[in-house]
Amino acid sequence: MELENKDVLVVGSGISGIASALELAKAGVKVYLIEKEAAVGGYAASFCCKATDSCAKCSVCAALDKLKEALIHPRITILTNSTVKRLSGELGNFHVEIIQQSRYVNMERCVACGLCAEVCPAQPKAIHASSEENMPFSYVLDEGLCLRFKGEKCDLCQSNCPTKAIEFELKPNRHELSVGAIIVATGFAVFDARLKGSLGYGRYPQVLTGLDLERVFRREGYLKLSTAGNEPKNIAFVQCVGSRDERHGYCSQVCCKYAIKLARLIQYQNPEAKVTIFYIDLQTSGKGFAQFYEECKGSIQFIRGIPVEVLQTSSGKLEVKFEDISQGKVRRDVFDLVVLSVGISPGKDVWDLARILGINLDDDGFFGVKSALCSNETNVDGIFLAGTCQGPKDIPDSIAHGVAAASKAIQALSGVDSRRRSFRWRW
Amino acid sequence: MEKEIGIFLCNCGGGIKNIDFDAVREKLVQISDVAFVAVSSALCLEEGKGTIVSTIKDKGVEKVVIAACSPEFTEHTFGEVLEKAGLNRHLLAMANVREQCAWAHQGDVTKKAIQLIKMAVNRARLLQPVQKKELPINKDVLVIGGGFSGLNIALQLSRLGLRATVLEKEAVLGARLGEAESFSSCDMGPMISEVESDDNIEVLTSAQLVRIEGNVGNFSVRIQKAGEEIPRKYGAIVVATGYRTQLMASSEPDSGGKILSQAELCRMLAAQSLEKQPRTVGFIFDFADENSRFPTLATLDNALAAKEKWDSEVYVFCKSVKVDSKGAEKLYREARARGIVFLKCETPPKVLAKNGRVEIQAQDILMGEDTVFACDVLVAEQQILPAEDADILSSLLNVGRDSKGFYQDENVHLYPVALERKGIFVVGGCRGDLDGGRVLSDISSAVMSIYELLSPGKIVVDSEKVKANPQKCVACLTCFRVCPHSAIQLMRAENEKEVAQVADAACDACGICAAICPAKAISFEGYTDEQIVAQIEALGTS
Amino acid sequence: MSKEIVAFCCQHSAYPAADLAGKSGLRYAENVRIIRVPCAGRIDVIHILKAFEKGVAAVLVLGCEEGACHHITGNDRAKERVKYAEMLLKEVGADGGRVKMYNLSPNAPHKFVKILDEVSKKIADEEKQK
Amino acid sequence: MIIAERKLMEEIKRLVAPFKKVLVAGCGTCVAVCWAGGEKEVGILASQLRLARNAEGNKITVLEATVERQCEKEMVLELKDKVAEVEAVLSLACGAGVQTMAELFEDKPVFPAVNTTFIGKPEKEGLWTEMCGACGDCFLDRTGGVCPVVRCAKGLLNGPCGGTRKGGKCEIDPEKDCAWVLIYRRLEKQGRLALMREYNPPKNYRAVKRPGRIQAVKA
Repeated sequence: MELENKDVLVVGSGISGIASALELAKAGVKVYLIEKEAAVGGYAASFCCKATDSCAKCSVCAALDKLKEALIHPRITILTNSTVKRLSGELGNFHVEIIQQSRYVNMERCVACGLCAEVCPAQPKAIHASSEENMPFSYVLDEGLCLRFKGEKCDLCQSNCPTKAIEFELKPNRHELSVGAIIVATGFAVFDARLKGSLGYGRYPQVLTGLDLERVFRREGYLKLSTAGNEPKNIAFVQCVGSRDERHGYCSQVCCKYAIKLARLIQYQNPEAKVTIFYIDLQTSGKGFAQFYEECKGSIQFIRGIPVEVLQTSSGKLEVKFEDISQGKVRRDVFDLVVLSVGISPGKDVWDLARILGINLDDDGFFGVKSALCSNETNVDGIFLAGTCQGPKDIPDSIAHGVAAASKAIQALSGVDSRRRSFRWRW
Repeated sequence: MEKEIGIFLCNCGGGIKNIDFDAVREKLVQISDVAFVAVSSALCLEEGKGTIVSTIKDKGVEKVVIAACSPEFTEHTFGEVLEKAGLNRHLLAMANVREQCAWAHQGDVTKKAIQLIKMAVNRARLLQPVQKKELPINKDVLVIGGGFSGLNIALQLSRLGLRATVLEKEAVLGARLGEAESFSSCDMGPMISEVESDDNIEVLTSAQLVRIEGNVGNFSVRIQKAGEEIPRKYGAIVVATGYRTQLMASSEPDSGGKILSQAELCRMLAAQSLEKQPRTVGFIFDFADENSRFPTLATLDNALAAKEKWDSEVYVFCKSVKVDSKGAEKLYREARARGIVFLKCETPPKVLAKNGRVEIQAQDILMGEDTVFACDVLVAEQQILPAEDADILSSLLNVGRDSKGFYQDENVHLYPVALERKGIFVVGGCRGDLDGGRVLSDISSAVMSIYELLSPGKIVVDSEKVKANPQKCVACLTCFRVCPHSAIQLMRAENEKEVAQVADAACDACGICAAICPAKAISFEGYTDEQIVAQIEALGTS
Repeated sequence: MSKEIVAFCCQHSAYPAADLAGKSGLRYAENVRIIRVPCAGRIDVIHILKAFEKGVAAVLVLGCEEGACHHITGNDRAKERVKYAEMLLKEVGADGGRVKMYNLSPNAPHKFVKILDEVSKKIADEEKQK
Repeated sequence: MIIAERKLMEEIKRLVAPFKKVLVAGCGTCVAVCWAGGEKEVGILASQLRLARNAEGNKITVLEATVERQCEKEMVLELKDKVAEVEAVLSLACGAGVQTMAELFEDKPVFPAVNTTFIGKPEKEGLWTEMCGACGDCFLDRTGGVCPVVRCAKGLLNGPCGGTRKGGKCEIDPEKDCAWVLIYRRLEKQGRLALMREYNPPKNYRAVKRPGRIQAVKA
């Protein structure tokens, strides 16, 4: 039987949420896309391009294209600063209460001309574009930074706004949506490298995480470090930081790939740089990675064994203590820069979202699935999972998983009972 | 000269300070065929759009130039505004005076802004309307390959009301799974019966695709079955021909069936009674082919099963265990907990067959020196390869392959299941080595893309945006060979000479053909040679 | 009169990179004139020669990274055509080095700015020598 | 079809050096198919001429035109008024086109801008190879459809020459297939190897009077 309400709510506007929303919209479904931050795109759209003289197949630009396409699609309604408050009903007839925090800027009126930011006295600016690429296309007033919300009587931005888009009285408003299905695409949290105290992140400025390196390359385009001193000659990547350890019983799948791609980019930009990657098991599988790995197998030094300690030497360099398994002894090496390849951990607010939606978590802390065969369906009919909220994935897999979630939602909405087929699948 | 061009300038709410819009206005009004130059503060807001529609209507212009922010986000909305004002959306030329002029340079950039707008005016002067056209399409789907992916797609499509034809080269569906050729052993019985009983799905076994013409929405193919060719029409095609494995040639001659493939071991495990249960089992993987997940996953599964069923000693020789799949790390930990010995070696172990047993000489990095292990049964490394007929089928379909020979070019814009030809999708093992979860995602992605493409029953295309002029075309086939999307065919209209014809549905508007055509026969509306050169003509005059 | 640099920018990569350069406040030389094209593969030798006929200082063809072209072969064909144009220019005594092909991605505004600075510096040096 | 290749720029510049106004005439058939003289190449040559002369400070105006076939009188006459305007014509057509143009506009010099090379076919996009030498006495029936006169470096009628390299490659040019090996394999496939033993008499080139003339039966 065809369900009458065919609209779909997508929670989270990372690349898998965007992929689901885009596919559903192209198939004629009305989509509400809600995002808790002020900007859409999540992590994928914020990474850097790792191409040297040829593309490194990291899919960031493909994610960016889908994001731009979703922003102008007529059947997708984007609600930023919004979270799910309450849920009732079942497949085909969900009632969802959304709380949208106020941006204090009317998105229909804002033309992103930047005049408000120019006059804002707060340091750092309290009113700014939603992201560097300003997606969605409007500014946002940050309550925490704005002097007006700290008691000062300041309305410089409001008076200078040519299109009268800034309204301080905007209260958080409540949306009552009725949708046929829900796709959860809330993404992941980057493992906080401070939890591995012995590796020195947060203590030594030359210890960065993979995410910091991505941000440096995204902002500067080359390895420009805040610490003085010339280009780092000797760089170490430490794998499996926050993956495959006592509290994370899974491989985050992305760290070996981004470490090798960033290492290749560093060596391309600075041929004298020597890069060492410390690993347990090198994950070099996947589409398009074969000839890529052959190319840099020679130039990168791979050492089997994870460092246990990073200390700063008197000369300001970093001394890394590790057990070199192939030589069977403990060694210490000195590096200019140490990058901790941090892994994927479950999102921070998974607990309350799971409670609101009534979906359970698996023992790694990601959202649980009905059975290993359908990695999109949760224990609640009509609520589907997309992307890294169900488990670690790289960008192409997240996109595929998002599109698959859309496909399952469409099938559920057209009255299809996806009863289990009785067959045993082993990889 | 008849005044037919209207120019709208937008100072972005006053945000653009280093352009003197009045000076720009005086300069542009002097252009002979410009009817008016209107300066507005926010064209992208409702009131701005309102003024555009009203000004166009009462001034009766035919072409519109809008100098504002980047067309990337706004060309779409201004196109709709033109349509509201009764103009074709393609009669719009935009000049990017904000991101690429005002924000990009220090100091006064009025001169550059004037030049950018003149470039847009020169282009606008030559713009022609492009109409939308609806093409009826065929809603049936051809699925090539009757394995796990192919059958699953057919089932999910039939649930969405789309009819599918499954083409299987072998005489039986799902023949490949469970053979020595594959890794996974999966009891396909119930799924095959479900497919055969589904009246939305037509199964053609021992049948092969031999000819294909047309493009997305209207593929006409010829299927060879039992010696005769059946002509058929389809809207979309899915390639799901799976992968093939090749047992790495063991250095010793086969010593009495001791060296097996993963699937053969599966069958041994599944057999109820076994005359002699192997006491020690060895696995080797990740030496010749360091980029595949299947060997690791299959090894973990079979090793645990062997431990459980035969309680045999299990040795695994590998370089790196590929655990980048959901649940693989847990399986790896369980295997170690159950006493399965993992020996990580940098160099591949040597395999010697001696007195009825298989001896493996490996240099394990922990122990440091060569050690010899004797096993009753050894599962040698299997390399994952594309199906044998991949060459024939990919040239028949004219689709690209990646560096290891699997379907789908290694281009990130094609992931997950697209190919450079619209309407043809590639799913599962034939696209690369994918574990179970990824194959299932591929299947659902393909179903979604096909549903989105075929369910409306028609395709809305720009009619003749890229067009080959029959008079000028000398049928030299260059465009036919060059088009990356195979959107150009040689057509012979009745009693006319054979000329190139661009299929609007398949064309992706890249313009590669228009650039290379030696007879300048192909025009690409919006970016014709004249329109590009006209923009260059506006340079130099300050 | 500072001569212009014509930059044929692919709408999938170079054009958004130029926009992003503007949005993130990166400044670059003012004598650049960007012409938007659907793909670097749309640019033919005749467009490059016509630009030099107009007396521009340099012509740049900016396409997607190698292997990431939306139309698979667009940027490779553009590279071949730029080489052919360079040869044609040398044949007529013009400086073949004034036409160049670069690859960049939509989220690399600094690469866009670096390319333009590099090209304008090269032209400035050559002008000084003359 | 006829394959041609554009002349080098030095030669073309020398030809038009004395003139201020020239017409570049393209042909839309054979030379367009082999990328030598179609409308696109006309644009490129015209633009190169302007650039070259601007660099020398000796301006030139170049008109551009392309006709369907330059070896057809009626089609070439379409250029009548353009030729009248100019002092010389650069024709990108094959030899037949250049001479047809020269016959019709005898008062103006008509220069060839391409070298007509051979009758051939495209091996792949952008690469053309010679197939036929127009010897006027075709004996392809006896060589399984491979012409040794042109495709064998030595033009042997009773090859192969015994110097054939491994893999059936020509003695003189290692990349080129030896024509007679191709002939042998083709005949072998068709089971007509007996033809290899037959003696092919030397060709009587005198039989073909140059220039050739063919008179069709009056329809």
